[in-house]
Amino acid sequence: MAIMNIREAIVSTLHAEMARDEKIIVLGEDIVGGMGTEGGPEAIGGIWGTTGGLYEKFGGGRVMDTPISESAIIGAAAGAALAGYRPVAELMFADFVGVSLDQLWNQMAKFRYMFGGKTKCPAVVRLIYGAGMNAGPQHSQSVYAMLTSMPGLKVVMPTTPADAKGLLCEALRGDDPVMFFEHKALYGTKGEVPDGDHVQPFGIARMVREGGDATIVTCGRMVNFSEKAADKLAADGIGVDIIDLRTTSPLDEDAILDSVESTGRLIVVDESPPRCSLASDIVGIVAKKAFSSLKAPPEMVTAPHAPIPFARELERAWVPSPKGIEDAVRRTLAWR
Amino acid sequence: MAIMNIREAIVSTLHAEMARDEKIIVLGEDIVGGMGTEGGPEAIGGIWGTTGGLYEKFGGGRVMDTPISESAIIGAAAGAALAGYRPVAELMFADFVGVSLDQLWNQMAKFRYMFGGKTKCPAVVRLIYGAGMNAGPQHSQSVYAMLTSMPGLKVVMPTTPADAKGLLCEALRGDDPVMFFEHKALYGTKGEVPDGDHVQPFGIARMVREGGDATIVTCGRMVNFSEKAADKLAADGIGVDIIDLRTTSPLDEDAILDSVESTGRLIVVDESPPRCSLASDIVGIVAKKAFSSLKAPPEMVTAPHAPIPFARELERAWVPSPKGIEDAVRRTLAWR
Amino acid sequence: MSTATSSQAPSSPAPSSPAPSSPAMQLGRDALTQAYRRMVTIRAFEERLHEEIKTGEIAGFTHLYCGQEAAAVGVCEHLDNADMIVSTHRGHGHCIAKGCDVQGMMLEIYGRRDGLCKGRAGSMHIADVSIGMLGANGIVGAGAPQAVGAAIAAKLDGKGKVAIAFSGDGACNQGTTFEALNMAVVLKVPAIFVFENNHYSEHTGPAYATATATDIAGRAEAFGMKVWRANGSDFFSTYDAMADLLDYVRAGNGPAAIELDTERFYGHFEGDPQRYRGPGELDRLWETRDCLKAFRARVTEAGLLDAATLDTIESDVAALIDTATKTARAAPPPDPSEVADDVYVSY
Amino acid sequence: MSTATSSQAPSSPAPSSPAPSSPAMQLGRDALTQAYRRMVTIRAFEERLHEEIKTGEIAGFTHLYCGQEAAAVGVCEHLDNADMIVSTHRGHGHCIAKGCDVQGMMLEIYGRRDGLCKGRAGSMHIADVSIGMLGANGIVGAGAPQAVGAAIAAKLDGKGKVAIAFSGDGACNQGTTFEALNMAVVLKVPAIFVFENNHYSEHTGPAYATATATDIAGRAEAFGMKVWRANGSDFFSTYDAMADLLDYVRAGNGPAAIELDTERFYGHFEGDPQRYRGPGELDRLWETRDCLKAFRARVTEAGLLDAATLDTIESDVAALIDTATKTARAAPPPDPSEVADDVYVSY
Ligand SMILES: Cc1ncc(C[n+]2csc(CCOP(=O)(O)OP(=O)(O)O)c2C)c(N)n1
Ligand SMILES: Cc1ncc(C[n+]2csc(CCOP(=O)(O)OP(=O)(O)O)c2C)c(N)n1
Ligand SMILES: [Mg+2]
Ligand SMILES: [Mg+2]
Repeated sequence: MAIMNIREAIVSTLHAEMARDEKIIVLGEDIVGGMGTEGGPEAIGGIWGTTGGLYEKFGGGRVMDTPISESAIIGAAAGAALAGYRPVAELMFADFVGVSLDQLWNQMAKFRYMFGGKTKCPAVVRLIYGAGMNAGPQHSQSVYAMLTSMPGLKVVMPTTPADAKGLLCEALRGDDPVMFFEHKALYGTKGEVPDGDHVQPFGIARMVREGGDATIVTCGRMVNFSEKAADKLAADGIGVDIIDLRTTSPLDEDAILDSVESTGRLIVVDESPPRCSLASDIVGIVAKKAFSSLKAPPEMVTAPHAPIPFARELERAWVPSPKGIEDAVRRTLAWR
Repeated sequence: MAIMNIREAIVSTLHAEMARDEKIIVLGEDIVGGMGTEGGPEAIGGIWGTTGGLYEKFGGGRVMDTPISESAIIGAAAGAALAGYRPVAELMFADFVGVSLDQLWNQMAKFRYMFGGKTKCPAVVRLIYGAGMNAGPQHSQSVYAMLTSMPGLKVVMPTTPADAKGLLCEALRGDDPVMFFEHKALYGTKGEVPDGDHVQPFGIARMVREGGDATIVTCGRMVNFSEKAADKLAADGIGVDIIDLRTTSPLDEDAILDSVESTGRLIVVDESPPRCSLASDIVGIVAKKAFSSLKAPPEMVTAPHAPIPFARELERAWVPSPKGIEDAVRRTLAWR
Repeated sequence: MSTATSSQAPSSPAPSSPAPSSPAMQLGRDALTQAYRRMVTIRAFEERLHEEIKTGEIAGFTHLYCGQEAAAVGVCEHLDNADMIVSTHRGHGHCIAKGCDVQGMMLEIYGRRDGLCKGRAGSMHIADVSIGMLGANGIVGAGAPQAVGAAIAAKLDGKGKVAIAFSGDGACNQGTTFEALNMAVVLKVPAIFVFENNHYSEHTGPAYATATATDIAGRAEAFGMKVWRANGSDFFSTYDAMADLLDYVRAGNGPAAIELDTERFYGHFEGDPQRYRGPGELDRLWETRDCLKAFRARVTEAGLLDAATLDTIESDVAALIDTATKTARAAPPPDPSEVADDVYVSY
Repeated sequence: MSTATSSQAPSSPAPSSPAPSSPAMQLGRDALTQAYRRMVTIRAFEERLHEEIKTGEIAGFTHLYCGQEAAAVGVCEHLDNADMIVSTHRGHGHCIAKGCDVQGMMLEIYGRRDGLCKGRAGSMHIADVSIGMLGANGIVGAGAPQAVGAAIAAKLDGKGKVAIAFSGDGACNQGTTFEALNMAVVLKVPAIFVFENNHYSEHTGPAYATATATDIAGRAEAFGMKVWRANGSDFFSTYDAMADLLDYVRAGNGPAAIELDTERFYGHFEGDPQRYRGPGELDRLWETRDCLKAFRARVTEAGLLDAATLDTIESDVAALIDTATKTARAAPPPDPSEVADDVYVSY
């Protein structure tokens, strides 16, 4: 067991997996940093520090800095995957699915089905997402709901360094396209990471804590916010189950339903606007499959139906807050 | 009152509105048809027959055939709208949001909010969508959930010729970006259309029929399928309310909640895969706001979590069926 | 404008007279026979579809390749299964030229269970990755970036293989195509961009929708790519230019592009009224730009193959297509219960 | 390669000596004073931000325009409020050159309630549509198609107005930029594409990421567009080339493009360690490519303005920026309860 943060877990896992499997290649904008400059390759080593040293270790053949051409980046990943490689493409900001959606949605997601189940497209797309850095309306969005809705894609969101390693290994060893979401505000999160091989299968949620009075289902940075709320509630003797989904596609329905069947109260916390969201997705599943267990109206703690504003005070108001989560839990428990 | 089909309602409304307001301009691929050929402009007059005669009547300055460049088409619409015009851009197939999403989502949807509420972007994007023509995985999708989730966009889908006229007029006279969905399998639907001015405000659902035993909430082609199911049920003395949403953003929550409060039973029918869908969106809202009225688990009749296959037998199996809707209604009524 | 001597100006409709050292004219009997068989197979396949579609048995949109056979075959006769191609919505010709099973294709277009893609793809998405056919594509311009990725794979494999993206004149207005051209040069991968200029983008002429209609190759050139131009309605012109181009690319010089001037003989899709065509345009095209006629004239005049041999090929192919069609008509549909199979390898 | 004589080869770093008939040299005292004031305002604004950001008071990503002032001002001094521009993530200079209120901008970057965009935009999305500034943009390449749309509007208005898209050397690899270039030619609209080649795309040199790094204008040319080239670090070179370009575009000849060779004097964003720069690179750039120094030398040598006048402008601007900054620091934040206002005109 080593202690490291999520950033370190990702870069070390990429190093280890690329050494293990020579079919793994990496491409993206400024993932090497310094190409074509006096400073030279690795002068910077990736905007997010998640690809540092890869170029030096594995060379320009397998680690490719690209022009600003997201459609071509994702399209190239799709083509390389069809051709037998395991590309890892980086979208510097998840918001850039706007300029590359077709290759994700109409291409790599559909190849296997559309081509009669005779091929596979083992591409991993790393999307850096989420609010919290005042990056404004076009650099802060959580686009996982959109991609979760798309058959053919798997959607993954680690919240701990151990899961970052485990889920990335699973992504790199599986045979389906994986949307690997990295929350920019969680890169510094520290924790223990198992040494050697550590693979975390998809579709298995993480029970963050068990309290029994209510069920909080969430993912990404909202897991931490939910824990903050839970601490406050614990002080009043209220215990909540917190479920970190880890992957939204596939989804661990059993973990959600089991908890709700015992607590009867559901709160979904989702860092995105409310409409057609992951929050409503979970509520829909529970309302259908655990109807008679529900003792109170399910709560959805989401952002408002608005873009993500820049100013600190506004962004803070946009992102669901620990207080908002706490209030929602108290509402469900107070409901008669 | 004139009898016409949806295709005719759209083309005649475009003609009338362009004559009324010279700021309205139209652009898209092959919307004129025949440009740069011996046959000449209007040789075809639009793939869907919804833009016929516009070029002849209003000229190439206001009716622009474009290259195959969806990002530039939507981006140009965004820019022209900021500059004081009312562009109507056509996406020949809604699936092409894949190659134009950024201009819809990160640009026109966000301008007003992002720029401090000091500007407006009155662009109308016509998206031809839906399954039923065996157009296959990349030409049959219903992408309204994705766009409904995006703050700043309005999402509209007429199911009758009268609504096609009324909603299009509202779109062309309003000041926000509107995603105007036209179901390719509904173009031939005939009905009465009010003469002269006819504006249908957004956010007001259409009560297709009132039956009182259960509430079917749906939109687009699924309205017809729901009516087929309702006819079958009526034969057994089962009466359902059918709500045609007309617009999914804004959403007529009151119409939904009022009906569910009286029936206690909800069935949402949605021509798309289940995850983060409009179906779960509606169920989420109802479970939260009409919890105690619900007498049975809400039913979501959707397509499977799979791309849309080509073959007749497979596409038919993918699209929700009248039989599937009927069964869902019977399930909710049978629930104890 | 080309940095390579082009064996044919794109605008001239007449088949070119091959260079004295024409690699195509050096081809042996078997190679020539196979090339002709492939072109005839595409022609027969498409013309049969044109008839079958009238019966209403075939669903969806079908885009016929008929008229452009020399382009697909002139390119693909240089390839083996380890070379890869990505195709377009008008993909039947590319599939057949790359070696897709004709019976499997016909079953697919009929939407049958045993189709090459189990009836899920139809005409617009036929693929057989096992032989390097990475898929027809319904999204115009989507293939080019995928060819760059396949070319990255080919470069890493180091066996001198290439990845080819077929695109139309209309597709060269799509941003993805430009991104791919630039990225291929930046990464110096063996990607080849074949632009089949058939002078129509749906119902629009390139003179309107493509700012530089008469010179699509020039766009690739602006990215610092070496380009070729040839007559895509003439097997010999296309084959020769591709021989030269492939020597350059397989040698590791990076990507290249070629513009092939050709014609489509049917509508954009089956059902297209084609009112955008000029009077007598189609008759003139069939008369002057039929690659089969040109091939027959060339090889018989040069005494490379005799008419009887060509006739036999045609009757053999006719029989093959007839069987494929009858089999497809009689074949069982897919099982609706399998509608959601194969979405993932594991889920 | 340019179809227009370029007043400066893009590669050469030295400020150009203006053509004898230099329109810029013909400018009156007031015009020259205003141009210098605008350039100095941008410089002072950016250098103050560079200091303010160190205090941690300013949130988010900030991309400084410092070094490229002559480009924005050399272009925008030709425009009035009815001409429109769309900008990039590096938009402060374009905003100031187009006439955005500096106080409002500073308030916006500080994320204050009374900012030009109510604190929702920050540095990356400043806009004032009322004066033809259609917005800075966080999505590289998104502006070019919007300029085509604005140019459609300008053409329909028929008042000889233009729409200008500023783009960087990196943005010219984005598909949307190419689509816009092609569509502008096809629709023959008064769109102008200004490519500011500052030799870096984030931490990458164009020699790597842009296949034709040394000739971005050539890409526009490949779409059949007339192009110009000028020294974007020299007001006179840029102003003169734009005078010529605008005569052409305002006359209704369709779109045009210009490549401006320039330099950025700070990091890609504030906080950028800039390890990709060569030893002494920044000192050399400040020494040889400072547009303010060049302007001062030019006008004083030519006796158009005296040093004292320029000094006064600088001290006036310094005071203006100081006030704007202090006001912004002290200004009230937005009201969190308004987080979801203004999403729609009506909903
Ligand atoms: C992204 C996208 N836009 C538009 C279409 C509709 N469409 C299908 S084929 C076509 C014309 C393509 O022209 P070209 O590239 O010349 O190919 P050709 O049909 O001539 O073979 C268009 C506009 C599409 N399928 N995909
Ligand atoms: C679509 C998109 N891709 C990537 C980025 C991240 N990014 C922001 S600025 C930039 C470099 C732009 O370079 P250039 O166009 O030369 O402009 P400059 O920064 O030099 O002014 C990149 C890659 C982005 N904002 N948008
Ligand atoms: Mg064509
Ligand atoms: Mg730059």
